[in-house]
Amino acid sequence: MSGRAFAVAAVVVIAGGLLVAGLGLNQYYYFAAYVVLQYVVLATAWNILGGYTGYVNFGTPAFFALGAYTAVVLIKWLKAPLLAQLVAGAVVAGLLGLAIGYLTLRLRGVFFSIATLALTVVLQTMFVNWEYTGGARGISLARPATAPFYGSYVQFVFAVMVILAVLAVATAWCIERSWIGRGFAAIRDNEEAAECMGVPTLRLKLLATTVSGMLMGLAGAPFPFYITFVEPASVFDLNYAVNSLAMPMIGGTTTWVGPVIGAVLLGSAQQIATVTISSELNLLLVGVILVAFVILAPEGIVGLVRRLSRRDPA
Amino acid sequence: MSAEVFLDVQSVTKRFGGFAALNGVSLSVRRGERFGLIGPNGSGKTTLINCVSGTLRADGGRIVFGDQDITTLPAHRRTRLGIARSFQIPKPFMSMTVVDNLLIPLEYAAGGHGAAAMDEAMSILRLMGLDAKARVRSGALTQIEMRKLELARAMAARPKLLVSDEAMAGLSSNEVDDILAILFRLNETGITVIMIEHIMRAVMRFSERIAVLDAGEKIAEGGPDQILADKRVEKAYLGE
Amino acid sequence: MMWTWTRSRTCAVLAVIAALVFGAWPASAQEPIKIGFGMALTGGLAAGGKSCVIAMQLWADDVNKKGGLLGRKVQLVYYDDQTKGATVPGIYSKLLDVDKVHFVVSGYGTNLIAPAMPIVMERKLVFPALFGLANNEKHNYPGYFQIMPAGPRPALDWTNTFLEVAIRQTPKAQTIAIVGADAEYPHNAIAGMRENVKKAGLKVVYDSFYPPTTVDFTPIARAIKALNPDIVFVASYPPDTAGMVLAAHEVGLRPKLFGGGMVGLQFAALLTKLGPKLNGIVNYDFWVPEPTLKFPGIDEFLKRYQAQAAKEGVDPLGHYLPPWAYSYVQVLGQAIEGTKSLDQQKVAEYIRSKEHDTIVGKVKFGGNGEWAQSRVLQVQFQGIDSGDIAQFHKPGKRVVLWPEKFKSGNIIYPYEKALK
Amino acid sequence: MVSLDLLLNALAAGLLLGGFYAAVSLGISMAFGLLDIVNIAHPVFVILGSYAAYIMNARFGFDPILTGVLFTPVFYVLGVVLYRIYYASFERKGAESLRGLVFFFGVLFIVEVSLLLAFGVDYRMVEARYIGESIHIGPVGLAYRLLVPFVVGVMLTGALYWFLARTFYGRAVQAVAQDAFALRLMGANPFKVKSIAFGLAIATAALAGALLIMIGPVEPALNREYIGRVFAVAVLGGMGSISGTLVAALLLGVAESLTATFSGPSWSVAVSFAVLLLALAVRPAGLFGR
Repeated sequence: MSGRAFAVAAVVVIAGGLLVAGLGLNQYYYFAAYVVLQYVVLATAWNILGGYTGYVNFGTPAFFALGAYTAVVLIKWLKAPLLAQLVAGAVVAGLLGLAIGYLTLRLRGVFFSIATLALTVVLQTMFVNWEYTGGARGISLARPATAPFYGSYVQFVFAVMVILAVLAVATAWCIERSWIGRGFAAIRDNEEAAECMGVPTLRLKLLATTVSGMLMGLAGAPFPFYITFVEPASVFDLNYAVNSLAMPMIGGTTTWVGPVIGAVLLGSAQQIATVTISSELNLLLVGVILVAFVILAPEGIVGLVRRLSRRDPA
Repeated sequence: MSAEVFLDVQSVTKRFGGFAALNGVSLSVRRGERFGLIGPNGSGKTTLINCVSGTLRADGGRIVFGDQDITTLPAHRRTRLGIARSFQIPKPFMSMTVVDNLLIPLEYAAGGHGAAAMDEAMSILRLMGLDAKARVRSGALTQIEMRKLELARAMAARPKLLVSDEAMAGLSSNEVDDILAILFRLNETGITVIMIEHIMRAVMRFSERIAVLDAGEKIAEGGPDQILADKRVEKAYLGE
Repeated sequence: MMWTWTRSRTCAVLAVIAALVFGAWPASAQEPIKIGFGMALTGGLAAGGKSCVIAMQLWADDVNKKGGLLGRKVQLVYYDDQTKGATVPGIYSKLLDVDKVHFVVSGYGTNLIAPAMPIVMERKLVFPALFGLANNEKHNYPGYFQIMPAGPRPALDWTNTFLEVAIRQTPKAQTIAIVGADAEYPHNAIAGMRENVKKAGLKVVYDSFYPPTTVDFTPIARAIKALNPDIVFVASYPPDTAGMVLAAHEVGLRPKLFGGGMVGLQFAALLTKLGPKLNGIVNYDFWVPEPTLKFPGIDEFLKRYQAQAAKEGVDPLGHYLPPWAYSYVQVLGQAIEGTKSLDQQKVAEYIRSKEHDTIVGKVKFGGNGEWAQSRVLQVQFQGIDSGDIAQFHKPGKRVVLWPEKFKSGNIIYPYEKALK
Repeated sequence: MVSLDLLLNALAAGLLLGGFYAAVSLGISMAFGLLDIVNIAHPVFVILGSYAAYIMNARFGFDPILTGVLFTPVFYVLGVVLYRIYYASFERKGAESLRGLVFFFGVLFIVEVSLLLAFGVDYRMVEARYIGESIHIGPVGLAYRLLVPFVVGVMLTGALYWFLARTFYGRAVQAVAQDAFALRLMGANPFKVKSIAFGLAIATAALAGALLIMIGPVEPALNREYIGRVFAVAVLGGMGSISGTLVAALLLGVAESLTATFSGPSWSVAVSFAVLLLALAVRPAGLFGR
C-alpha cells in the first residue's frame, strides 16, 4: 500500500468512525466495536515489539492497566479530561516500557518474556495495595454527565477508540516502512548479525518497548470511562496478554495488517461467542486456533494468503 | 612501522567461566594488509574475531583500531568505524530478500539510502555473482550462496577492515578461487582483510602475514613460508 | 409463595382454555416476558454463577408451569460475563438493545454488578442484584435491590454480627486479629470490621492482608498465634479459607473465637474435605438447614436443585447462593404480578414498598436497596465427625447463633472446647 | 515482636514451601534450562497431575503420593508425545522459539479448558490422614501437609540430579544443552535424548501435582499463578542447574515465609518477583549460573 493510499484509508476510517459514532445506533454495537478496536490497538502495539523485533511480551496487562490506572488517578485527583488521561496514560506506560527494556533487553529474548510476566505480578500487587486508587476493592468512577460532541459517553469513547486504533496502525505502518522497521526485522532475524551490520540493537529495542508500551497504555487509558469501575483483577487480566499475542499470530506478525486482521477476526469471534456459545468452548477455541495456526500457518493469515496468491499464477 | 598499524590487539584475554579461551593474545595488522589467522579447532580464532568485532567484550587487554581505543565499544559502533565481518555459520536475515540483507549495513553502517543504496547493493551482488537471486528470500538460498551473501553483506558496510570468518568452508576449488579473487580485488581498493580459514592452500596464497593460535595463545606469526616451517605449528596441528 | 398458587393456577387454567379455544394458536400468542442478565459461567466465580443459573431456571420453570407472569411465559436470556467486569457493559446493552429484554437483573458478585450500574441508572431500570457488597453506596439509585441480606449498612452490618456473638460470651474477649485476602470482598469486609472493632472497644493486635496466590498459610497463622489474640477474624475466599483452617490446626492456633467472614465454608467442596477440622469455627452464612430457617418452599427447591447440580458438577448442597438467586427473580416476578405491569418505575416502587415472601423468608428492602435489617447469620460448626456429605443436609451441624430470631442452638465457647 | 521461636518457624515453613516449589519447577528447569524449550504450559500439567490425584483419591481412596508415582509413566509418555509434536512442527524447521512459546500457550488453554469441561469449576481437595496434622521438633512445628511435599520435592531433585550426573542419558542431556556436536561424539541421537529429557520434565508434573493438591484446593485456572513462580525459580537457579533450582526454590520459599510472618503477607509474592527482576537486571546468569 502506498503512502497516499494508506493516508486516504486512515482518513476514511476515522471519518467513517466519527460518522458511525454520531448515528446513535444501538449501544451494544458501540460497546462491542469498542472492545474489538481496543484489541486492534493492543495487538498492533504488541506486534511492534513482538512481531517486528521478536521479543515476546507477556506483560500486556501491566501496560494496559498502567494506562487505565493513570487515568483513574487523573480523574480522581484533577478531574482531568479524557485527552489528558490519554496523554498521561501513554507517557507513563511508555516510561515503564523503557525501564523494563533497559533492565532486561541485554539478555536473551526469553528472559525478557519472563521479566514481563514478573512485572505484571509486581505491578498488580502495588495497585492492590494502593488505597488511593481503590486498592483491591476497586474504584467506581462517575463519568461526566454529558460527552463532548456526542450525546452519550458510549458513542464518544467509541469515537476516541477509532482514532486511537488508526493512530496505532499508522504508527506501525510508519515504522514498518522506515529504516527503523528494517532494523527491527534485522534484530528479529538475527540479533548478533544485526549488531555487526551496524544496527544499534539495544537502542532500537528500547524504542520498540517504549512505543509498544505507550500504545498499550493508550488502549488502557479510556477504560475507566468505558466501564466506570476499575479493579486490579479486571485490568490485570491475563486475557489481554493472550489476545494481544494470539491476534498477531493469527493474522501474521511481519506486517501491520496482520494484527488488524487477527484482532478483527478473533475479537469479533469472541464477541459473538460470548453471546452465543459457552465461554469454555470459546477459550478452547482460542487454544486450538493458536496451536493450529502456529503449526500449520506460522506466518498467519497474511502469510497464507501470500502463499496462495503466489501459487495461483504459476 | 607502528604508524602503519591499523588494528592493534594488545594482550587480549577472554574467559568463559574458568576456561580461558584467549590468554593474552597480541597481534597487529597493518593498513592494507592481507592477514591470515589459523589454528586448530577450539584454538580461539573465532573468539578473537568476536572480541575484535565487538560481539564479545574482552576481559582484559586493549584493542585499538586506527587511532581509537575500541575495547569497550559496542559492535555496531565498530562497524560504523569500518570493521565488518562475515560469520562462520551464515547468519542471514532470513525473512528478507537477498538485496534487503545488504540494505541493512548500507543504511545503518555506511550511511547510504534510497536508490543509490539500492544500486550499490546490486553492484555488490553482481560482484559476488548473486545478482540473479537479489529478490529471493535469503532463507531459500543454498549453503554456498549463503556464504557468498555473508561476504556480500559485510562488504555492504563499506569496511576499512574486513574479517572473513571461514568464508570458503564447503566450497569447490573453483568457488574458492572466485572468492579469493574477490578478496584480492577488495584488498587492491585499500581494504585491509583478515582471513580465518581452514583451507591452507587459500590462506597461504592469500596472506602476506599469518598468525597461529593454539589453546588461546599465539604460537607463531610471520610470512607463509615461515609458518609452514615452524615446528610448533606443525605440532599444534598434527599433535605429538 | 402461597398466594401465587391460586392465582397462577387460575392463570394456567385460563391459558389451557385459551389454547383449546384458539386451537393451533399456542397460549403464548403474546411474546414471553424476557429477563436478562450476565452471569459468571467461566472464570473465578463460575462455580457460584453456574449454580445461580440452575436456580433461576428452576424459578422460570415454576412460573411457566403455573402459566407465566401476566399470562405470558417467562424466558431467561443470559450470557457468560466470564467473571470479567469488562464484558458487562456490552452484555447489558446487548440484552436491552438487541434482545429487547423487559427486565434485567444483576450477575453474581460486586465486581460484576458495578459495571452494569451506569447503564441501568441511565435508563432508569429496576435492578434486582445478587450478592454485591455496598454496590449502591455511592449511587444511591432507587431502582437497586440487593437480595443478599447484609443489611442497610452492608460492610458494617455484615461483620458486626460476628462481634455481636463475641461480646455476649464470657470470659470476655479483649483482643482481635484481623486477616484477609487482597481482594474485593475481604477488603470491604475488613474495612467494616475495623470500624466495628473500634466501637466495641477491642484491641487490634494483628491486621494484615495476604495475596490471593499465597500457597502456605502457616507463617500467617503462626504470626497470629504469637500475638495470642482472643478473636481471630478471617475474611477469605475458598482456596485461602481452606489454607487458613488447615494452617490454624497445624500451628495450634486457639483463640476464643475463630472465623467470621470465610467464604467457602458454605460449599460442599470445602465442608466435606475439612470435615472435623471445622468444629468450633463461627462463620457467617445466609441459610442453613436449621429448623428456625425452614421457610416454605425451600426444601422442595433444594431437592430439585440438588438433582440438577449433580449433573452439572456444581455445589451439590446449594445452601449458599441458589436460594438467593431464586429469590431475587422471585421478588421481581411477584412485583410484576402485583403491579400487573411491565413498567420499571411501578415495579420498582412495588418492590420498595412491600414485604415479599420468598423461599429465603420475608424480604423487606430499605431506602438504599439493601435489606432493611441485616440477616447475616453467624453459625457454628458443631459435632462434625467425618467428611460425609449427608450430615450437612441435616440440622445441628451448623448451629445458628445469631440473630436471636433464628437462633437454633448454643455456642460452644471458647473455640478450644469445640475441638475435643 | 521478632522472637526466635517465630523466626525458626518461619525459616522452617519457608524451607518446606521451597521444597515444594522445587518439585513444581524442576520440569521447567529441565525443559527451559537444558533443552531451551519454553514450556509455559508446565504448570497446567501440574494441575493435570493434581486432578489425577484427586480422582484416584475420591474413587479409590489412593494416597496422592501413590497416585503421583503411578502416574509418572503416563506423564512421561505424554511428554514424549508432546515433544514429538514440538520437534516436528518447530525444532526441525529451525523456527524461532517464539512460535514454540505460542504453541505451549495454546496447549495451556486446551488442557485447562478440557479440565474445566471434565471436572467443572469447583475447587477440589484430597483426603489423607496426615493432612491437617503436624509434628513438633523443639519449638518448631512442621505441618505434614507441607513436610511431605518438601521431602518428595527434595527426593525428586536428588533423583534427577543423580540421573543427569550418573547415567549415560543424563550426561547426554547435559551435553545436548551445551553442544550438539559433542553429543554426536558420544554417539547419542539428539532427538531421542531430548524426548527422554522432556518426557522426564513432564513426568515430574505428576508428582508435583499430587503435592499441590495435598497443600490446598485446586481448580483448573490455578496453573496461571504458578507460571511466574516456576520461571522465577528456574531463572534464579541458573537455568538447568538442578541443584541451583533447589537452592533458588528454597530461597524463594524462605523469602515468602519471612515476609509473610514479619512484615505482613501482602507483599510476600511480589517479593519473590522483585527478587527475580533484580536478578535479571544484575546477574542474568542466575544466582548459580554456570
